[in-house]
Amino acid sequence: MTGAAVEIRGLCFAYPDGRPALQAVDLDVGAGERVAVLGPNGAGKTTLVLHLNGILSPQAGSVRVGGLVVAPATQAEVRRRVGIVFQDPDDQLFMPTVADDVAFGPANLGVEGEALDQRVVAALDVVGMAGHQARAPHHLSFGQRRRVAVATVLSMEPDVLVLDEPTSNLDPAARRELADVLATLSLTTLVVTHDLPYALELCPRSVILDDGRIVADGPTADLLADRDLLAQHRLELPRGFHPSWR
Amino acid sequence: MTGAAVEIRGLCFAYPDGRPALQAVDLDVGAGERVAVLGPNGAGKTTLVLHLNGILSPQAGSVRVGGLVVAPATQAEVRRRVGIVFQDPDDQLFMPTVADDVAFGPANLGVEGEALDQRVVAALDVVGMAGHQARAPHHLSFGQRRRVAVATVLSMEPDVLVLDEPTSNLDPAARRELADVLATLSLTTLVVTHDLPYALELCPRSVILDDGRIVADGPTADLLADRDLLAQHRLELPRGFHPSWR
Amino acid sequence: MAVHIPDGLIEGGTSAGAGVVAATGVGVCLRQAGRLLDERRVPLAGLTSAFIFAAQMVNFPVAGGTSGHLLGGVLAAVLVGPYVGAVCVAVVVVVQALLFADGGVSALGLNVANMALVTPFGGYLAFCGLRALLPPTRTSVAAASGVAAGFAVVLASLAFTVEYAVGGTGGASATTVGVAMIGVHVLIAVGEGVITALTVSAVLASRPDLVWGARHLGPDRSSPAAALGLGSAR
Amino acid sequence: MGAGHGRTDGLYVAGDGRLHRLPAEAKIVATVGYVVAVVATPRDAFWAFAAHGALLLALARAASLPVGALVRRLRIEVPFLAFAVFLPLVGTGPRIDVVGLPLSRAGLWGAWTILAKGTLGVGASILLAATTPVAGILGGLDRLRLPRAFTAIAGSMVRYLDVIVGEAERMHVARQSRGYDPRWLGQARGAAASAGTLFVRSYERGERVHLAMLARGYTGSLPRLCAVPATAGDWATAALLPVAAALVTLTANLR
Repeated sequence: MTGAAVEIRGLCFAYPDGRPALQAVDLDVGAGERVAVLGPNGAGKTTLVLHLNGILSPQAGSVRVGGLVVAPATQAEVRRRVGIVFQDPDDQLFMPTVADDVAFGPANLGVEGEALDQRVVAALDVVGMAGHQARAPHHLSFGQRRRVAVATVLSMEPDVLVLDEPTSNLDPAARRELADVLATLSLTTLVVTHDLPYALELCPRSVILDDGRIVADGPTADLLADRDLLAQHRLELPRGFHPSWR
Repeated sequence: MTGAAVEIRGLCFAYPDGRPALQAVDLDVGAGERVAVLGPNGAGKTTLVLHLNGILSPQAGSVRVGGLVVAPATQAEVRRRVGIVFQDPDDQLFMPTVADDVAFGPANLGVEGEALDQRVVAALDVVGMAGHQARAPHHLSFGQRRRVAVATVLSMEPDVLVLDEPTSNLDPAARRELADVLATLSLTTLVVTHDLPYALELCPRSVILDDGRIVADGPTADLLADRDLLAQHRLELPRGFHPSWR
Repeated sequence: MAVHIPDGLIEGGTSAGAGVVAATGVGVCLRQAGRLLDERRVPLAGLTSAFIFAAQMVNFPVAGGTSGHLLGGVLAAVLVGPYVGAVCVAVVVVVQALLFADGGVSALGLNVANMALVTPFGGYLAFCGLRALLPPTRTSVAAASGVAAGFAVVLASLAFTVEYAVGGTGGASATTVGVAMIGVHVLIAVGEGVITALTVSAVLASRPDLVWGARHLGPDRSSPAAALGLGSAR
Repeated sequence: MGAGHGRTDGLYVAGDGRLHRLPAEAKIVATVGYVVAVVATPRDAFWAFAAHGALLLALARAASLPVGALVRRLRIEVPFLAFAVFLPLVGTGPRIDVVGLPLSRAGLWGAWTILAKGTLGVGASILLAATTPVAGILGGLDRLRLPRAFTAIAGSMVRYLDVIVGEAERMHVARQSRGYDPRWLGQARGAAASAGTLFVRSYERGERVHLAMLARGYTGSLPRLCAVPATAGDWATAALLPVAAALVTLTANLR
């Protein structure tokens, strides 16, 4: 793959009641890049995510993934290329066992038999959940469910990985384990979050989304050092935290 | 009130399958004190919380609130004295309007008419949600719902306020607003959390609960400065955070 | 007997006949549900079934320390429509029989027929009739669903009496059993009706767009999820 | 409270015996066959009911199931025991005196029938549920050609049972914590409001689950879960129970 993995141009979307959710969003993410999309709740982060694989369709502007325009006709291929890990792992794990869940995506792509099993094993291995195939999701800890949710997407061998609030409800140990997993992946990754320290740890670059617009784009450490910018967009670092203190 | 607001002595509790959840917990919290209970998921934090107002009954040991032993006979009074704000505000808010929800507790205590209305107004005022009486909780933002959840408990005029993971899923602005509200209250407060920076900000004193035991008790800044202690109990500060940096 | 019929109460032939009726009825409902809900049917119907199961565990006080629990057939029909509602209740009944040993395996057809067909459809018809007589307001919808839920409980006890008259093995006359069953169920019906009405009214207060039986009141776009248009997402 | 045994596990007791390993579809059919034989047993053939019960006990022993726990599960019967008690009081025909109470002969027989056949039926269902994991039962129904949509909805329901029941329980605790202790139906508003909220939460979760399915390429047909279907040998093994029960019933009827 060459050039931008994700190319968003002039993307607009309004809710049915007319309130704008996204207003002319432009964003390029290079192949292999890891970018955080920061913003307060209600900024339009989730709406943006749902455009990346065509669950929502742009009302104006366009989204391209690896050069392919996201549109109803390309839907199947786009959904293979872009894997989304949703905020609540219970929404993502809907099959009776871990193995069935991790197999769901590739099975929809037509993968079967031995090849399917291999995908399941490989994806679980990456997230450190090898050997848990036969378990039911409700027997896993919350942190384990989050990592299995990542595996359900990795098994589709996506080009772009999108994580929506990956740290919500995680305790410090589970947070660390997930960061360790994500750091080993060499995929193009978008981390949509309001957890600023996590963004700093994982993503060299960040954009700030507020009120449906990209209002800042730059190295994460620089953005987080700009307290005024953060405050303007209802973001702030926890007290006691300093981005230059590593 | 004089002396300890909460006195826990030798509290033991095991799950129905025999696994111990709490093992001889001793804890004194002075009137007006603000204490954080830190610990990873599965440490027994929520089980401890549910003993404070008699939802769970001790299998050994005792809990006293303002000198009153928590027992079935004292249940009604204990539940007035101890207000619990649960982790997920959606578990706590179930009435059609904000006003109904905030009135629910005091109405169960027999408060009615003018006095009830006053309690609702006063509680919403404290959490900065005055004027939202008629709205459906469902239509509020997550941060607003959390603050209304606090109001549903404050309207019972409790002596002790217990918050279970108050920051989970909050974005930075909502987190700040909640901290500002909590800092104005002069109630005895227990904050049960794995959000260490928040504990440092709100609570001068912390205890660490792990595997059903209190394993440390001291000034929050001291506990958080002890990286080995934290690591032993699956706690860690976010990278870039330092407890002495204010 | 606001609960499942056990094995051995109704003789085999009648049970088998009820099984055929139940299977046919649920089959028709599945086809209709598929037409109404397309591919979203699976998670939405599954979650609704889980809700019905959980709602049946909510105890409410009846009087003097005794408590009853919701059956939920009419509640399901009013919330998600009679076809999807019937399928959801049928799933609950089958899962209860096979996973929790609640209700006899040989009486499964009878239980599905009574709880998943007679109750939701009988109740929904009554609901539609009442709704037509009342002014088009949310209060009317809640009240109609409550009365219909109570009526459907009595109807279910009537259905049981008919089944007992055809194939009962109890040694008491169908009239005696019928009078007693209906008498007891009138009491249960009051609880079912009150809880159903209050529950529907609570849903109407926060997400009126989710109440199938209130569609005639017009679209509501005030709630955030409806606003996101996720309901129609592809 | 807290973690532990999930509700979604039904009555399943982990094990590795022959009965546990039999494919679910064979066990479901065997259970139905057994119950039909029990229901067809003449009510006065007491020895036959004893024999039917012995078959279940033998299987429970063979599968190393904790018999005490299974017997406790029988309390699910209590509601229809009430009906059984009622029959001798109102039954028709000649009456006999039992400790001073004139009870109907036919009603007594009715009560006995419900007690015996109902208990054996529940016992058989418990045995099935205790030796078959939930996913197995659903897969078995699928292989027995129940409509795909039906088993898929059942699977989705079972998956989310713990989630939804957990929410219901947490809401219950939150109500109690604010002093809710209703004594009569008029105070049920709090509980009903929670039920309404629970429905909205369930429905919205259904919508989110649907989105998550779409995001992974779901187009409306669920991929078939792979599982090994029952072999002729499995069917033959499973048939032992209903065949034995049928022989008992046949003998009782011939007498």
